[in-house]
Amino acid sequence: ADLKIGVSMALFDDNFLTTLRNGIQSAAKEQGVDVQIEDAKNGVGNQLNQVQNFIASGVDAIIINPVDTDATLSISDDAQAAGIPLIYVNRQPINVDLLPDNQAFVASDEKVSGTLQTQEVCRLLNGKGNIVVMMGELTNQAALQRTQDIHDVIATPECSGLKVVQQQTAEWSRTKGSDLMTNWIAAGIQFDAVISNNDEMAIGAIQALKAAGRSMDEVVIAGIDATTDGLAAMKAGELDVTVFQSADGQGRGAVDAAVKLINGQSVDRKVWVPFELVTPENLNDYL
Amino acid sequence: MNSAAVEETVSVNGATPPKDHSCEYVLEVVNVSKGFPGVLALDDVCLKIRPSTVHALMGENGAGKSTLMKVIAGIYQPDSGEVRLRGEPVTLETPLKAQESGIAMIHQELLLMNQMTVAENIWIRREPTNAFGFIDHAKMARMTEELFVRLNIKLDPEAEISTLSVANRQMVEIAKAVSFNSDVLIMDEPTSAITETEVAHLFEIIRGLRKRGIGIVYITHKMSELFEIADEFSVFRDGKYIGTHASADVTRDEIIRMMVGRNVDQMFPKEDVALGDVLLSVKNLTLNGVFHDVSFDVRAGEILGFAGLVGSGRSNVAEAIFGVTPADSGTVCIEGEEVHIKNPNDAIMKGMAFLTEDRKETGCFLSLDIQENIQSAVLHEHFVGGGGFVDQKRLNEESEALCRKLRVKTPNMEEAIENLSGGNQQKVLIARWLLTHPRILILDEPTRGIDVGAKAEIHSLVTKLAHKGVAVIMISSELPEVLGMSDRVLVMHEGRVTGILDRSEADQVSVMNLAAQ
Amino acid sequence: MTTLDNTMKEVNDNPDTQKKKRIPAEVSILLVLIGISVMFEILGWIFVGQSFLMNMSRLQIIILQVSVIGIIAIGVTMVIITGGIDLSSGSVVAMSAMIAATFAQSSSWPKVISPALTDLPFFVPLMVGLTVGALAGFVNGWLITKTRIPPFIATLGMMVSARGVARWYTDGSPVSGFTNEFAMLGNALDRWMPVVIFIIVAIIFHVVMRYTRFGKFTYAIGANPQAARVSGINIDRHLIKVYTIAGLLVGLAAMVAIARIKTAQAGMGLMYELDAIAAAVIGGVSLSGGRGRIAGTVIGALILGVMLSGFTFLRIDAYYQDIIKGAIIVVAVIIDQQRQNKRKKTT
Amino acid sequence: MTTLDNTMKEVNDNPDTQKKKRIPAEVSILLVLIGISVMFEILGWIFVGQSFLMNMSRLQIIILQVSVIGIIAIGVTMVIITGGIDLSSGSVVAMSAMIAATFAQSSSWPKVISPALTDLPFFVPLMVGLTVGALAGFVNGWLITKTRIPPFIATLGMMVSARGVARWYTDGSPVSGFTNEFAMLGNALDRWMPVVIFIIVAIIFHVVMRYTRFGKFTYAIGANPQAARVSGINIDRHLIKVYTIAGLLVGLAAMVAIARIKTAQAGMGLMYELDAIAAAVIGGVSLSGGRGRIAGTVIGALILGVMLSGFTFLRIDAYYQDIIKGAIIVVAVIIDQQRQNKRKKTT
Ligand SMILES: Nc1ncnc2c1ncn2[C@@H]1O[C@H](COP(=O)(O)OP(=O)(O)OP(=O)(O)O)[C@@H](O)[C@H]1O
Ligand SMILES: Nc1ncnc2c1ncn2[C@@H]1O[C@H](COP(=O)(O)OP(=O)(O)OP(=O)(O)O)[C@@H](O)[C@H]1O
Ligand SMILES: [Mg+2]
Ligand SMILES: [Mg+2]
Repeated sequence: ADLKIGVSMALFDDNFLTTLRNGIQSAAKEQGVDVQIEDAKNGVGNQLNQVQNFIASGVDAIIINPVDTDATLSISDDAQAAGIPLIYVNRQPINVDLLPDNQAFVASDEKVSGTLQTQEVCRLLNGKGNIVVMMGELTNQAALQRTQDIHDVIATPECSGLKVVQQQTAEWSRTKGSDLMTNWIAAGIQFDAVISNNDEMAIGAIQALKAAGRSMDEVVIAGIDATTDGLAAMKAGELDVTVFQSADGQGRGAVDAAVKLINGQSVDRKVWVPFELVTPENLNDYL
Repeated sequence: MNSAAVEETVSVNGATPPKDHSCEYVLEVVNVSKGFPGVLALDDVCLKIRPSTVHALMGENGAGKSTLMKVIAGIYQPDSGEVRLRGEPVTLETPLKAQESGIAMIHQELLLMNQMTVAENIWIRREPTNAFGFIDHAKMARMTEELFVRLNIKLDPEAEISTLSVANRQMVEIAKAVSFNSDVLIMDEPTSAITETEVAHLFEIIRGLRKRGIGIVYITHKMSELFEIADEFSVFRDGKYIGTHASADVTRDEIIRMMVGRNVDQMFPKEDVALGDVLLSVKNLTLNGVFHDVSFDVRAGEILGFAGLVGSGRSNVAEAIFGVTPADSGTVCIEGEEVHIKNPNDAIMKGMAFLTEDRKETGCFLSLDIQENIQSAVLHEHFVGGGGFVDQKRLNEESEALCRKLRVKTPNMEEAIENLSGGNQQKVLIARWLLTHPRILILDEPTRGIDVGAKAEIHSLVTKLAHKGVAVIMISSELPEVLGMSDRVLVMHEGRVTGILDRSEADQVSVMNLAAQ
Repeated sequence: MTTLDNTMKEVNDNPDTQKKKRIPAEVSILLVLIGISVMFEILGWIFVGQSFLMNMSRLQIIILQVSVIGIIAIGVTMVIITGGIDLSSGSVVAMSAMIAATFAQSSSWPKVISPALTDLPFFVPLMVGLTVGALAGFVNGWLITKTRIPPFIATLGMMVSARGVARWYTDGSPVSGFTNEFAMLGNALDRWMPVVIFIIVAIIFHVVMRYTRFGKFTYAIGANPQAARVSGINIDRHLIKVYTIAGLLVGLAAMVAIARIKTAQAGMGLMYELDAIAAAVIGGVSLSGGRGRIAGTVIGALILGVMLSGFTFLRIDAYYQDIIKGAIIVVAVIIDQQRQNKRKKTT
Repeated sequence: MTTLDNTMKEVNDNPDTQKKKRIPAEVSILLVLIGISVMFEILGWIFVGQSFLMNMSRLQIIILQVSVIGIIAIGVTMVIITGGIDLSSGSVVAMSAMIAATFAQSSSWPKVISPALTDLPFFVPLMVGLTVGALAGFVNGWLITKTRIPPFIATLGMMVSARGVARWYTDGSPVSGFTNEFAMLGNALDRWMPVVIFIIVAIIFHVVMRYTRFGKFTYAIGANPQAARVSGINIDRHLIKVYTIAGLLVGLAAMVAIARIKTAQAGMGLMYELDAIAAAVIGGVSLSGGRGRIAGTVIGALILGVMLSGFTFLRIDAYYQDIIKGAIIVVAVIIDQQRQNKRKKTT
């Protein structure tokens, strides 16, 4: 019979995770695997319930996009007790180094994303200038890591001329990003670059800046994700930097790893799908 | 309250020893004043209640009777003055304090927890508990039954209040108040929702309580009750205390004069009106399980009275004709033409108006002001122009004229109807229906809770309307009113019409015979 | 005939007392708004060294960011006045937005959902959005009146279902790349467009609620549905109308929102229903029905907007923002209530 | 409407007919639960070739996943019976969880928040969680009774503020690494512990609501606050108690939740308030107050659980799950209402 894989996504309402989900779906179709994808709606409890429901239904493998990377112990234990292979995707579980043989982690290394982004901004500003930072949801590991990356890069000697003058959350959202930027402009904050934890907030910032009559040439805008909207903004000369995280690649990687584990083959404990810097120069590769 | 105290209250059914009468007055109110925004409801009033006495309070609507009682029951705090119990000044900050001091009250408006059972309502806060502190439902039911046996009330203690008729709810209130075994029992218009049979029953209960030494304050607008049950009475007018007399010493007209400050010539100003054609004709109207085969005609200019015991189905017939609860079968004709009335809107369009019997539930929009309350039934009419815009100016003028005619007592037309006394609310609702200029007017208990002066005014108004050719159906549980006002009297019993009497042949005896079969 | 004269006098309005009473209930909540603004102004000079209010672009953003919530709140106000509640607004925003957005795309966009439906005139997606919203509202109203389930449940069901539809419609992918014409709905008039739409809607419904039969029916039903029925009002029909209009306004709000941010996402509108209800209740609309005004709701929405901008202006940590926002909602309602009580007492 | 219709019902107060009425109202909603389960069973055999109900681990997960909501819903039931509402439950779950979690960590965990507070006995974090919850409930009750603002607003304010506190407490980082002792709260008894706690709480409050004065007062206040007041009930004091207990139960639910999932997050508990209210209302608790039972709420919670598991079991697309879930909430309440009406009519 067909192989059955249960997938629990942290959240459906997220553009990046939607691409990832689509990657899982198409990879599954190609491999003739039957996937059932559930939405944990950002609730750790929901996710645990879904995993237990999968186990009760007897799936062959489980793919988890964890809501809370600290809460993966019970999930690993449950899957192991049931003898079902388990793949974590995109977000690194806390027990990543303790995973049993039939469990693995497929993702891109978040330490790279913010670093690539900030280094490029640093290069564009020649290592000197004021920066405003738009953070994602503060409960989100990626938001915290990407923000940390920014500060880490600024701490390096070649970028020590950069200064963070404002750092607030716009909760990953375009509307909130736009409102936040308008408020900054109204407050008279001076800056040379906007570093945003994702493209959506960066686009919000662009809209607000344009509305305030600011020229897009005099300010550097950096996002992460290389979403369709983000790439379009880059093509229009508005977004200067973004980082491509292969959501699709991660989705496929997760399905590949799951199928291998089901078939008794071995898989690396950590499977890295690389981040790639996107700038107007190499934009055409991603459109 | 501990269970010992419950035991004590339960023992009411046994032979309770008479109360200690060491004081001349159980309750004294001294120089109490109480104001509300815009009104001084009580202006330096005094009242003294003796034990073993039924003391009636009389006064027009809005005279301040209920307010005074609420001060005594700890619901309102007086602005000045004091209340004394057995000579001792007391402060009654809460209803609980008043209860514990021996004051119980039956409120003018029903105050019951509709979703709870009869027993739960009566014993709330005083439930019998077992050794573990849990409520003993069986015992509670038993206590209720004992109480009901003593008061001769036939109700299931486990029935939910919402399934009871208004009259039965009133009986529950009475039973609850009696169960406190208090020194002072206040009854604020307890008979406004019940008919003669229950009234007689209530009076029996009151006489029993009086024998046991309780001081009873009895508020009513019905003169006959005053002479039947009260030993003495006090009169209030416009928030002021007018005087106290023994009821044996005065005549009816004297009391009325004290109350309204003028003579009321005629209680039932019935005029003979030349009757026109049949306006409304009802044939074999039936609502399964509620009423059957109801047939009658009403002519232009005629007042058709509906008499019957509580629950005889009079209100249901009216509701069916008006489309509130359409009948299952039968026909209704207006001016000889059959009409199909499926909802009140249809009825209003056909020129009908219906004053319902339950002011609070189906009458008032409590959060809205007087104007809006009056105008709610005419928004389909010529007052509304294109685009649904309302001709507010004209409407306000007409509403105000009506209020003036009906002497609604209010500081202004924007007052919330919530703040009016019951009688004045009733007048506002009558104004609502007069504004529709109906051809057929159905009045269900139109003078419930209305003072004598206003009652006479409403009666003369109804007569005038009849004079103008309006057909009037008047349902009333007050037999004198029905007899005094009607051209003919229709009597119902258990959902059937048992007879239609002409004015000449209708009297107390003939109607009661038909009503009780 | 003394009493007669007395009563005449009493109805014969004493002009002084009448004038006093006519202070609209919104005044007290307006004072709350002014108080909060002044507080931010003072704190601004102390901590930021800037004026909070004397800044055109801040004023714009204050109104702009509440325009969408405000439009929704106007419909919600009517629903609450009838004694109901609408929990579905936020999800219906997402549903209307997703469906309409697929009719608003420009053919030049790389990821077009339905290639046959590109470059349509702006009123096509607009109509689609309004229709979807109105339909959702109609279903709410129909369920409430025909099956007699509480509005809380009917709209809770719609809240869950509409969110599902929004996600299902494009499998969760966002829809962007609108025609310029459509984007004008949220950006024309130097970005004041949403504000203008909000103001027009507010004025229309202010007039409707105060001067038309429709408005009077709405209040009557909320005040006492049984009495309203006996007064000849067709409650079911009216309630369906009210919920449908509320849904229509949600659809309109959704169109303004996506035109402004130039994308539609299945997750949008989260918690809008609560913000809209909060705006109405802060503005003095009584949750038990029968009481409230559009003007109050508009002021309530502005209070929310001032708060949001004020926090960012003062650079208050996001953590504290929520804590304080909750407190301010509560305090605003307390102040409003206290002032109203006092006014009642003094007249 | 209702009362007018009622007029027909009680044609005679014959005690015999009334005895029949004693079928508890929960029966009809129990039938809905059974109906839904049987439907999944049948669909299971048709589409999945498996039994839905004859699967111990599925039965466990059905109850397990609603235990937390169920515990909250019991408190919410009491609040709704008083005529109030509690929107803050979800956020208070997060707040209690975050604060208590910092007292529950094991010293062997790499990311300890307060090193001084590790390896404490399990009752320390438990007490902390209960206290935080009760305190939030107390504040709700205090605001509602002392400032007379509507429960909707007081608890909406708490909803926003408590979420802020939850985020602020550890700057948004999740807290994990609990002592084994504490984790037992959610995992002991072969993982049945949350279910056991849920059942015990349900039984306690079933008894409280039916057989104590506390329960009667709760119903009385919801049925008619004025009548309750003149009956000598101290409404303010009682309401504060009810909201405090509801908060305490939210705290307990939070402890069970974090012990089970072994982490506390500032974002947890989102929408729990709506699920809890839905469980209560599906279970026949009337949002206008005065009516409802704990048993009904428990069944309501189980319906939600069966639905969740059933969808996953039938492998229904996540998109459709929401759409159907919304519909089922509505249909469950409709069926319950219809059955109750019918029962009323036949007696
Ligand atoms: N809560 C209130 N707020 C404002 N005004 C009130 C309030 N209660 C009573 N009043 C006013 O106080 C006056 C006295 O009212 P009260 O109810 O005591 O009259 P009443 O003698 O009982 O009349 P009725 O016979 O109609 O019951 C009236 O003018 C009434 O409008
Ligand atoms: N609120 C109510 N709820 C349930 N049944 C009621 C209610 N009111 C009346 N009934 C019942 O309906 C039947 C007809 O009552 P209806 O009110 O028509 O009688 P009525 O003759 O007008 O009496 P009343 O003088 O009380 O108005 C009676 O059997 C009565 O017990
Ligand atoms: Mg009175
Ligand atoms: Mg009647």
